Amino acid sequence: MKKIINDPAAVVAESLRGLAVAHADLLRVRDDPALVVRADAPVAGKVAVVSGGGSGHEPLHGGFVGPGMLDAAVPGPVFTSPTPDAVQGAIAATTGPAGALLIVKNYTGDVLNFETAAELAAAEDLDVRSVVIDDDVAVKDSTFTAGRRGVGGTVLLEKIAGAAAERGDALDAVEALARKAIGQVRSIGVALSAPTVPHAGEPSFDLGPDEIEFGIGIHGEPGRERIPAEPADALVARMVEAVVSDLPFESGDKVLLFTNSMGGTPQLELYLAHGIAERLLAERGILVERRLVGPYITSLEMQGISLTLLKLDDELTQLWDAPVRTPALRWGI
Amino acid sequence: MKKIINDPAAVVAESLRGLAVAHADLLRVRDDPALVVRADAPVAGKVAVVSGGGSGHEPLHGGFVGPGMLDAAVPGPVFTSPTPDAVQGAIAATTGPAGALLIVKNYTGDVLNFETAAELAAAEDLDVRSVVIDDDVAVKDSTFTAGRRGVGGTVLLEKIAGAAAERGDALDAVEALARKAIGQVRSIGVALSAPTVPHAGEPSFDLGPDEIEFGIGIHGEPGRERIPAEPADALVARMVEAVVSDLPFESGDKVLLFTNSMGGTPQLELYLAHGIAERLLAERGILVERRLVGPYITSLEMQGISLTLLKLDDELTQLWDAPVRTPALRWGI
Amino acid sequence: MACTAEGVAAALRAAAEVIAEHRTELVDLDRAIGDADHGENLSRGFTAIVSALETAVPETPAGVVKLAATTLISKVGGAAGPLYGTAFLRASAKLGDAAEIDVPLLLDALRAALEGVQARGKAVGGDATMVDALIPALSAAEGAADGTIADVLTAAADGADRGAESTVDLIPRKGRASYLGERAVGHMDPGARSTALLLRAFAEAAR
Amino acid sequence: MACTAEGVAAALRAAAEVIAEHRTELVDLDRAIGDADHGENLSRGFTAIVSALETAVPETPAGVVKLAATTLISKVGGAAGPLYGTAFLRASAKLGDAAEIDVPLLLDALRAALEGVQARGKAVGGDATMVDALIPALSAAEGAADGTIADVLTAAADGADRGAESTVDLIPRKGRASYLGERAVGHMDPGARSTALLLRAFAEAAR
Ligand SMILES: Nc1ncnc2c1ncn2[C@@H]1O[C@H](COP(=O)(O)OP(=O)(O)O)[C@@H](O)[C@H]1O
Ligand SMILES: Nc1ncnc2c1ncn2[C@@H]1O[C@H](COP(=O)(O)OP(=O)(O)O)[C@@H](O)[C@H]1O
Ligand SMILES: [Mg+2]
Ligand SMILES: [Mg+2]
Ligand SMILES: [Mg+2]
Ligand SMILES: [Mg+2]
Repeated sequence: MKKIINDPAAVVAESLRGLAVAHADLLRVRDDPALVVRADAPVAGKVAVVSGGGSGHEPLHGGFVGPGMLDAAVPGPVFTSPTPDAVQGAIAATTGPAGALLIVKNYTGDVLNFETAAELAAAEDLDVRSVVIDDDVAVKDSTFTAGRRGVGGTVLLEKIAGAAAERGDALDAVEALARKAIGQVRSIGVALSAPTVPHAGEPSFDLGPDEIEFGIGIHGEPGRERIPAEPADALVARMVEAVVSDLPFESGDKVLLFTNSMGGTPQLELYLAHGIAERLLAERGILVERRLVGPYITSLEMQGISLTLLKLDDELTQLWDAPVRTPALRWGI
Repeated sequence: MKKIINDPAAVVAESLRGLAVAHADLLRVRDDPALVVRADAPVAGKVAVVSGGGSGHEPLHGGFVGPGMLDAAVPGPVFTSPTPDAVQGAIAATTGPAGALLIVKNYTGDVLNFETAAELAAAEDLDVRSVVIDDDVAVKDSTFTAGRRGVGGTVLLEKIAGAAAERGDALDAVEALARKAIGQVRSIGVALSAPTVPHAGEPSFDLGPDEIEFGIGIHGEPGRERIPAEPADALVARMVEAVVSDLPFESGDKVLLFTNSMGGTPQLELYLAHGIAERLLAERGILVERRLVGPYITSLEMQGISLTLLKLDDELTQLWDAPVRTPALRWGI
Repeated sequence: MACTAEGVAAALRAAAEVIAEHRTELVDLDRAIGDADHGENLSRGFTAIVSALETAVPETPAGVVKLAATTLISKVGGAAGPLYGTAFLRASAKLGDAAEIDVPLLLDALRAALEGVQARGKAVGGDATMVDALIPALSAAEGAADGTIADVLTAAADGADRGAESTVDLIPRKGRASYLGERAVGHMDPGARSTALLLRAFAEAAR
Repeated sequence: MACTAEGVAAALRAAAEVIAEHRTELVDLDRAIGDADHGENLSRGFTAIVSALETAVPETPAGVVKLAATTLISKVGGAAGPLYGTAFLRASAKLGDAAEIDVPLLLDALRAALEGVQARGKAVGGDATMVDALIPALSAAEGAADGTIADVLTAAADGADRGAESTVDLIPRKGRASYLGERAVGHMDPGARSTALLLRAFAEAAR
């Protein structure tokens, strides 16, 4: 393992120090437990939007802290959900009478730890709600699994809920919008290589020189199947089919298309894939009205991409377009 | 080689198609020769700022086309400088009586091809100037080499020259500012792994499991020396020393610190390195007043980082802060 | 060793050593079917327990177990943190203010631990989780109820070993390994393995 | 084959085949000390020359060589594009309106090509570039001035081969390989190798 780190156990804390100094205008970092909090938190009268999860998916979540998006992010150790007291700390730092919305990705660890934190907050008479995002179509949603994972849709959800909170929506409304967005977003990911977790020191899985993991999760957990490498046209078509057929998205639907790099994909390939996805959606009569292309929810240095489709209506489009100012997403301000 | 591509020969064209459809509000892509041109070009009365070079360094240069930065980018094949007629096409699409500034990275191919284009433009009575950026301290600048390479400083230069042109500076002034910036910017890069050029199909160099290439170029050309892997503190200290001692940057100097990912570096590591660099600069009394952290000038999927320091004065700071709206850099609008 | 507060503390210290020794093994098991952090998570948690016990050892066994529970909850994270945390928390509640744990109390605590894990994680036997180590551990412990504390814990550890072994052939239905479906067959569940390691460490400490 | 416009076109087509055959070799040479594109660049350029000649073969040798020059300049890019482009452009200027190239004209053209490369790229002999193939190629050609066109080109190709071989031991001072300094020693310069391949292809075509 070759990495630009000192001690594997200190990676998250040291990286957060860099984030803090690079974006002191937007956020503050607290130690032990680690938290990333909006510089002007708590914002009076505003619903707090809080998310978090294991580290290694940057810019998710700390890179989305700032006006128009998250009030706080709770970074756990690499690929490990943070603990309830860390989540509680984020709630305490951001939440007033308007309450808070917790955005939780559907992984057993995240759900259990955020659940506990929400219980503890309720005991302190704070109005804290949770939504669980599970947009990954790679996993069968059945009683035989832990349910679908939360992946690319999380980024869009954080933007939309953050915009709703920023414009002054009450907690009921922010929660309802978040649930609507969760109902209308679907994702699929593929991996060409495995990430290496610093404390593990070895790639998280072995992939042959001509193999692609189809339906990868953001922790390098395998998905649907291992397929032979194939040209981009075929691979992206397979991904589009998986996502579109799931909701399903239909001709005439207006959508946001989010083409995400898993971390190690050259931007040249990312835009190439994005162009193919746009063409395939156009062929199906699906109208791409907004797009996001870049590394926004990653799995360390993993090579691969994910595609996320969010069905838009006027309100979601307006919330997407609303000003945002965070380290990783910025427009309008 | 596993890549999300169809045909190696079509990678650049297909990727540009994705860029065009993702950012139709900002830019247009033309084919054969490939060009990325500001959507509202030519902007009447404005000096055109044009850059380009081999592809594979995205978002450089096409991702910097838009208000406040480049009027056009000329993408060559992967790692291969574009031809004079492509550069000429970019000049023709953007340049009026106010003239154009060509930003050229110091590589033999780029210099020769842009030089030829500038001669051809002069023959058509266009006022076209070139500046050559050579900020890479890894290479000895002597008659025994092709001179220093243009690397990370290019991003900062394009922003500064673009801002000067956008606010209405005349060509003389834009050129002078560009030359000033070139004089005050220095960079160094390291690689932990090699990029794989699509048409080559194999990594551009072989690096042992415990080796780091110190002073790497952005095409995977080797630099100063191959060193054993070392902790981030030591590696970043070595990089800071190389850059600071070159200009030299001195206690009391105000600087912009640009911590760049070469493409495949996890953001967790990138911010970790950035934090160390800030600390080391503070220890030297160098004042980091602006910063940029992210993958802005890359070498496909190469793992590694570069550090760039630009000495600031009020005017450069103001130009850096000026609004910019491009696919990869955006603020203030 | 008597099952006083100090005895329980000693057992936890012994467990911390065992977890540290098996850190890589647990990471590798998790790498195969999960996300390569189980050993790291637990060793972070048990290291913290040892530090907490250095500051002060609570007066009752229940106090010590509760300290372990809250430390695991606040240091481990992931799925294992809340699950083990709940197990220890429920066990400590059973222990009341007893100065020493006897066999009936131990069995009550083990039962409470299993119930706690199942209440939180909703896994049943056969889902290929730590529950598959805890169920046979409990029934083996109950079968050894005539013996000493050490006999009961040894039986529990033996049961947990068999249970962990049984997860190799199961299709996981809970936690991260469930995404793998049939591709997880042939791999031992890391949490079941760590449960067996912990019970073995407790049994050895009780000798 | 007579050195008419058609003969020159045939030589260029033959060169295109040789470059295509050696594409990987040239990429690999460039991968070792540059950026792994020289073979790709030249094969793109010569493929374009062949296409251009399919549309129409200019009437004079000078016209054909000029078409090659402009095609290389507009298709190759990198360092090699302008350098080879300039070489062909200067050569074509020397050829004037001759209907057929004879030996003195060929030598003039070769001289002009070398001068053009040196004017553009500022490399001298010993810098480990294509110039190190062109210099011995020219002097060998001059030494064979009594022979046929084929003899002259064969001598040039032999000289270029020796020159390319000589770059293995040199420390590069121009182009991308110069960044490597002493670490480039032991590797042949890709541009010197492609020069030798082109001259050999022309020599074979002239038989
Ligand atoms: N719902 C559940 N019920 C019981 N045990 C579970 C459940 N989900 C996961 N586990 C256990 O947790 C272990 C994984 O723990 P760990 O790797 O630390 O957390 P994570 O899966 O969040 O990375 C699994 O091996 C399994 O034994
Ligand atoms: N200044 C120069 N003068 C002469 N030849 C040069 C010079 N610079 C580079 N070359 C030649 O160009 C070759 C590299 O061509 P190519 O790989 O196509 O371009 P690039 O170096 O831009 O990638 C080198 O092997 C060398 O022979
Ligand atoms: Mg985990
Ligand atoms: Mg090149
Ligand atoms: Mg795990
Ligand atoms: Mg080259």
